[in-house]
Amino acid sequence: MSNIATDTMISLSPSGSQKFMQRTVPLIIFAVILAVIPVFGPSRTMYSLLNAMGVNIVFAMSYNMLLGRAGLLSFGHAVYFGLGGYAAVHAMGAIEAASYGDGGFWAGYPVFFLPFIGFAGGALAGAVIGWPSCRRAGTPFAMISLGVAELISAAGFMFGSIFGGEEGISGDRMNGPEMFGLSLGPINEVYWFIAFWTFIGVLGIYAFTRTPLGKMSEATRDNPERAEFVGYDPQKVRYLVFIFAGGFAGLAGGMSAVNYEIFTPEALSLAPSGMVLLMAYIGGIRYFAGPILGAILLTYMQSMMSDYSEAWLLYLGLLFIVIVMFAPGGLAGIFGGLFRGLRGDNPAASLRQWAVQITGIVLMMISLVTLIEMSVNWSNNYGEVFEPFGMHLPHDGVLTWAVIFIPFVAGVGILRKALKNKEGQA
Amino acid sequence: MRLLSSAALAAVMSVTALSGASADTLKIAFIDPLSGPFGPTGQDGLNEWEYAAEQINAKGGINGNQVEVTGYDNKVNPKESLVQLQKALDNGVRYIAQGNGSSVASALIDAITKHNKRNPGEEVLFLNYAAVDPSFTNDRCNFWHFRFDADSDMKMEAITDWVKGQEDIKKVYIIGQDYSFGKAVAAAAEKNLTEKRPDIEIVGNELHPLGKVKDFTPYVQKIISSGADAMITGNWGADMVLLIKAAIDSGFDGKILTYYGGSRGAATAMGQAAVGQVMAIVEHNTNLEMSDAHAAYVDGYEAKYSESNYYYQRIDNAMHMLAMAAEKADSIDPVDVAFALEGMTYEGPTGTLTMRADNHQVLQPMFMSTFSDNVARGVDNGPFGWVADDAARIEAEDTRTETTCQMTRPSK
Amino acid sequence: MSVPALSINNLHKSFGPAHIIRGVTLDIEPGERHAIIGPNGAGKSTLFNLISGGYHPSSGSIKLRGEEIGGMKPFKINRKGLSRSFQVSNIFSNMTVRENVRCGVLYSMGYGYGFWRNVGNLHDVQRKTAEILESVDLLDKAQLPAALLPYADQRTLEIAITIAGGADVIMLDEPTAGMSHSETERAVALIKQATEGKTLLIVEHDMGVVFNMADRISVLVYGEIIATDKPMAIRGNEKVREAYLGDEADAIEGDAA
Amino acid sequence: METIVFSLLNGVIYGLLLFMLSSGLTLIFSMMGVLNFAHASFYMLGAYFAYTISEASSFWVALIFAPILVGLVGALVEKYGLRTVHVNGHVAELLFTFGLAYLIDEVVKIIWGRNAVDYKVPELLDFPLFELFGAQYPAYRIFTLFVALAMLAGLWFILNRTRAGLIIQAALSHPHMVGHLGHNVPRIFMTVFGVGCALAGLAGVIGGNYLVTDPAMGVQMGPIVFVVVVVGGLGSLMGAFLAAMILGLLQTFAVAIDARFADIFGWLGLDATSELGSITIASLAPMIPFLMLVLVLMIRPRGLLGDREL
Repeated sequence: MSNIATDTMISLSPSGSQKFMQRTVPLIIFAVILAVIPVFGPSRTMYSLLNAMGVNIVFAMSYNMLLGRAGLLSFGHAVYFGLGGYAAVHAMGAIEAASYGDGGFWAGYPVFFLPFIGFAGGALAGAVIGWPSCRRAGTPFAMISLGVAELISAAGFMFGSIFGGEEGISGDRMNGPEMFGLSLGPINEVYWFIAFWTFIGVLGIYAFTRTPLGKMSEATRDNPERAEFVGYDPQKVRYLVFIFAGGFAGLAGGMSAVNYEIFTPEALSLAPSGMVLLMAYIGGIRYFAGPILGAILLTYMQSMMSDYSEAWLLYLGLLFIVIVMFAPGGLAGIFGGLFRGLRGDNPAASLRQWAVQITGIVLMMISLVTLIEMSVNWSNNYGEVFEPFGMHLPHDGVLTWAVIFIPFVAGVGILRKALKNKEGQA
Repeated sequence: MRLLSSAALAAVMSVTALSGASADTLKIAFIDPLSGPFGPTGQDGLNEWEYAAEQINAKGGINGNQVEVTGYDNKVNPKESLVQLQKALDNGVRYIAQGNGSSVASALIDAITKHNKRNPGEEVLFLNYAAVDPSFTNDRCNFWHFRFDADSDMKMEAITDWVKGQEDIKKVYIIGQDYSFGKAVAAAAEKNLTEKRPDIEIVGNELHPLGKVKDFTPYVQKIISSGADAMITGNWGADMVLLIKAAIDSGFDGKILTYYGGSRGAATAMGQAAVGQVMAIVEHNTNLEMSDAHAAYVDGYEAKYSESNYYYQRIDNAMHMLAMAAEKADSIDPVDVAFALEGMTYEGPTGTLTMRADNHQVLQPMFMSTFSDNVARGVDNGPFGWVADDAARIEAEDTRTETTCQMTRPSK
Repeated sequence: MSVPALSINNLHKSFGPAHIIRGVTLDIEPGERHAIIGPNGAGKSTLFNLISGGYHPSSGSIKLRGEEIGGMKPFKINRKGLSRSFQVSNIFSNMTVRENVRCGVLYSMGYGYGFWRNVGNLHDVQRKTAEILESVDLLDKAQLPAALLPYADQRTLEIAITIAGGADVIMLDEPTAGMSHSETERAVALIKQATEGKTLLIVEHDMGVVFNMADRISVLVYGEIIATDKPMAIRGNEKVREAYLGDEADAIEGDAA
Repeated sequence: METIVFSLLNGVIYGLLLFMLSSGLTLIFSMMGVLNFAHASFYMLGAYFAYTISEASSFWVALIFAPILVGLVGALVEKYGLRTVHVNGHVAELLFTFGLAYLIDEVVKIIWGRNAVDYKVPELLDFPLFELFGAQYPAYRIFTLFVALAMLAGLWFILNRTRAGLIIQAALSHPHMVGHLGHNVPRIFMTVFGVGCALAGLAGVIGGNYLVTDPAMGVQMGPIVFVVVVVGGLGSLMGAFLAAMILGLLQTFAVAIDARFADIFGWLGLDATSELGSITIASLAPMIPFLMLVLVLMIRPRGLLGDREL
């Protein structure tokens, strides 16, 4: 029996090449992408966006350790990001002081490794706050996280010596020993720092999902009762996961501290906590890579889309609602569906179906964007008018309302038909 | 108009570096909120910068260079501001204008100092038009930062100068938001009042959490029962409006001395009952006596932006002083312009302005304006506006404060 | 005399005014296969929940190998070597069959809350998982998502998870409920084989299963055990016949014949 | 003495306003399990609708119609939005309302502008009712008190004296039982959601001119509504009432206390000049709700009068 079992054990777990293809290759691709980007000579804007994306990727993935992997909806994850970041920024100050002062431990600590301090800070905060929070999942957890976030962010403005008041605490990353020949002065050197830690963060979070604790976190999410009857205390599973999620959020905070060289109390508040929720969910919480997509998209939207439309928050809200209602798998779910369709039995049919759906969606988007942009211009009352592609679309123009209604009706019609066809097939 | 269709194009363009300012434009990046709750305030600032640029371009620009102001939305977030700063640098910007939020200003000052140190030859100058933390022109003063607004200590000097002349004010209550600015205002008020009017009793000095109080009535009733006949507050935004509204509703009849009473939307919220009672310390209001040219400037602005009121005289001042400095230096390079700005005087619409060389803080006449319903130019499209008589004018020199600044200057 | 594997003494449980378990006393010897039967609403599930830690007893004691476990948390009881299955399939439905069983194995092999090792490299866990899967004949379905299994297989998986931790006291709550005749036969064989040498406590409605499998049977009626005896003796017990009416009574008779 | 009287009066009125705002959410949450993040946004809609209606006709018309309009909007949201999400569970519902709050805020900014609107107290009520210790007491505040009490009485009557009310009461404590009684569950959900939103809308009509009507009013009130509902307990309107009152009174009384931490904990050696020592109780007042939220969830997860845990 044990012989058979040993043989089957090998056939049961994925083969070496499968493991390599499914696990190692994506990580290698990710690392290669990170390494190749500078070859294209990105501008400062691009670099600072990439750096922000790196921070947000780790932050969003740490959030998904809670929401996606442990089923814990938190409204206060920025608390751990912020506390980790503050720990790192204070350490940065200590390095500066020690380098110009009498030395000591901090004089020999490279700024490059500050995210470790961030991790420690975030994990410590998670360990303290997590204990009362993790007793139960679901709504009580969500509400406690909300309350704690409100309390901590209020404290952020009260304790100036720790949080530096409104203006926060700033530091200088160009102190202490250099690592890998990086002075961390110019933004492209900071990029290597961010890329390195983004990779480490993603790798670390991935590795975590492969540990017994990581597996039991998913088990506890799906069925806490059963987890309890195979010997696990759900509360303790949640608590430990919470500490790690806090730690990785702190790691992201440490990255952020080095990238921006400043930390302010607003980083602890509800707004970034809400943002990271949006990133993870829009990206897709059921997929490991989902939050990466969400972090990239939302960071881009936040910093670039406001150049084109001041209603970007409205678009963001709409995107979120549409995802919640119609695509709970998020962007990763949508891409995954496309990919599976292409590799399925009938790629041509699925291609046709998407073409129809995309047409419908684009038509509705034209209508919505026109409506929103026209309204925003009308509401601002600066006499400006929405003029896409040389068209003149004032709020009282017939053409405007035609551009709003016709594509909308057409889009809804097409989507309904597509949906019916799909049901017919099924 | 911002076109969504150009978003994709710009995304591609932002990948490839755009470097170097073109020879014939002086680019100013306006880094302030343009969306979200503070969007309207930021948009007003941008409008005025754009208008000032337009006016100066019509007269041939600065040293023959056209001025171009571009808005960068920072969502009043320090980190986002640094991303926007990088965007601005990519677009060849050498001048940054910002004002909303000392946290942002502080982050920008830090970032610009580091940038200038790390990238010699690409220096950037920071024109601060509204961030009032005194430390920017004291212990944290910096060669690359010029402030065109009075800092919070100077405003308190001005307020207390005015209080000095008000014999009937005997008891003052200080209330503010619980964060660095609110604390600074409270400390300055206490210090200045004891110096200038030792007979005044400070009957209360209270901080409340920032942006969290929904009903100020309990605070106000505390103020009323303390017998205060004037209240000083540095509050802004909803905290200010709600405080004033609660005070008036509960029948507080003393003066309410504010920093930001004149800010956007406040007049509507305060309403008739606040007339004559609410005062604000500002460098300008649209009902001052004005020269024809200046009146035309103000009216031109309000005609162009019907939803917005002319508020930031300092932006006009900053633009003029920038032009004068560039002419004096015969250059639009920020280093030359910065040296030329030091110690410069400018005959502005309200009097003489001086840019102090020792700490890069402008000195300008201030006005203790009163909320009024009898005005030539109203605000918020309503009947209310702000007025100031001669007694309410505080001369520029009287707002001077000692500075602890030890300026380090680059070699020329 | 050896210590009983499970010893229940004068156990009571009330929910508010409802007195569900009214003084149950029962000893189960190591290695014994013990069945609990009784009409609907007799309190069988409640009794199960009390023993496995789902409910807190109102009074009385429950001893596992002489050690009091009444009122302990389920995970603690599980770690002491008592494992249970559920009447309704209670599996980790988003995981594959193999992962489900692996979850059952992890704690018992000492990996607990470990976060420093890769489950993929835990060869002893892999081996044990494969053994369990083989013993319940689910090897060929190991890679399927658990939610996609046919009903009978989900029930089997339920048992697999229950025995995976290597507990020596196994409690099965209606393991064959809802199965067809042939599926039931297979399940019984499988249970017998998988619980070889272990103490088994089973609640079951299918009298065929009960009489086929059990060494002893207890009859629970209205929260009280009215009889505990060998299967043959239970068949002849008057009180049991009185408690069972209609079809079920016939079932007992039928099997007796 | 005067502090106590004032604090009591203000606390009661603020508590009543909180209760008006939260009672709808208690109904929705208890029956549907939806912790509606957008609840305070409906409160804001109530204020804005009331502003527009009272500009066109009068405040009294707005008092009737604005809540009805808000209720209709709520019912539509339930029918076309929430119901779609329902199958994906409570977290999806919570997230839906979270996104909805964003949307309503932005749409309000587009329609009514980003500044405060001049939503005035009706002239009939715009006078100081009485004077207490030198401070005037506006009549509108007392009016608020009466509206809230009327609403409370109305709710009590409907819940205890009508058939629909009895069904709702049953559903509050045993939500899954409604279907078994042969009622059309989707319709009941839509109605409850609509009515809950209408109650928030009514609070908006009253609170909009009592406080300020601006696009931030929803966000400001948002989290505190949760506090009232959670602290009050699932399924208990009485609990919500009690929680709202406690919150209102605690907050106003805390404001009235001048003590600093150093005065209270001085015996521990806390120095008044230290950062911790210089914090005043008054400055902590707005933190009290969240402290209560966390403590209640930790110590008594069923809330004050709730009949089951969250």
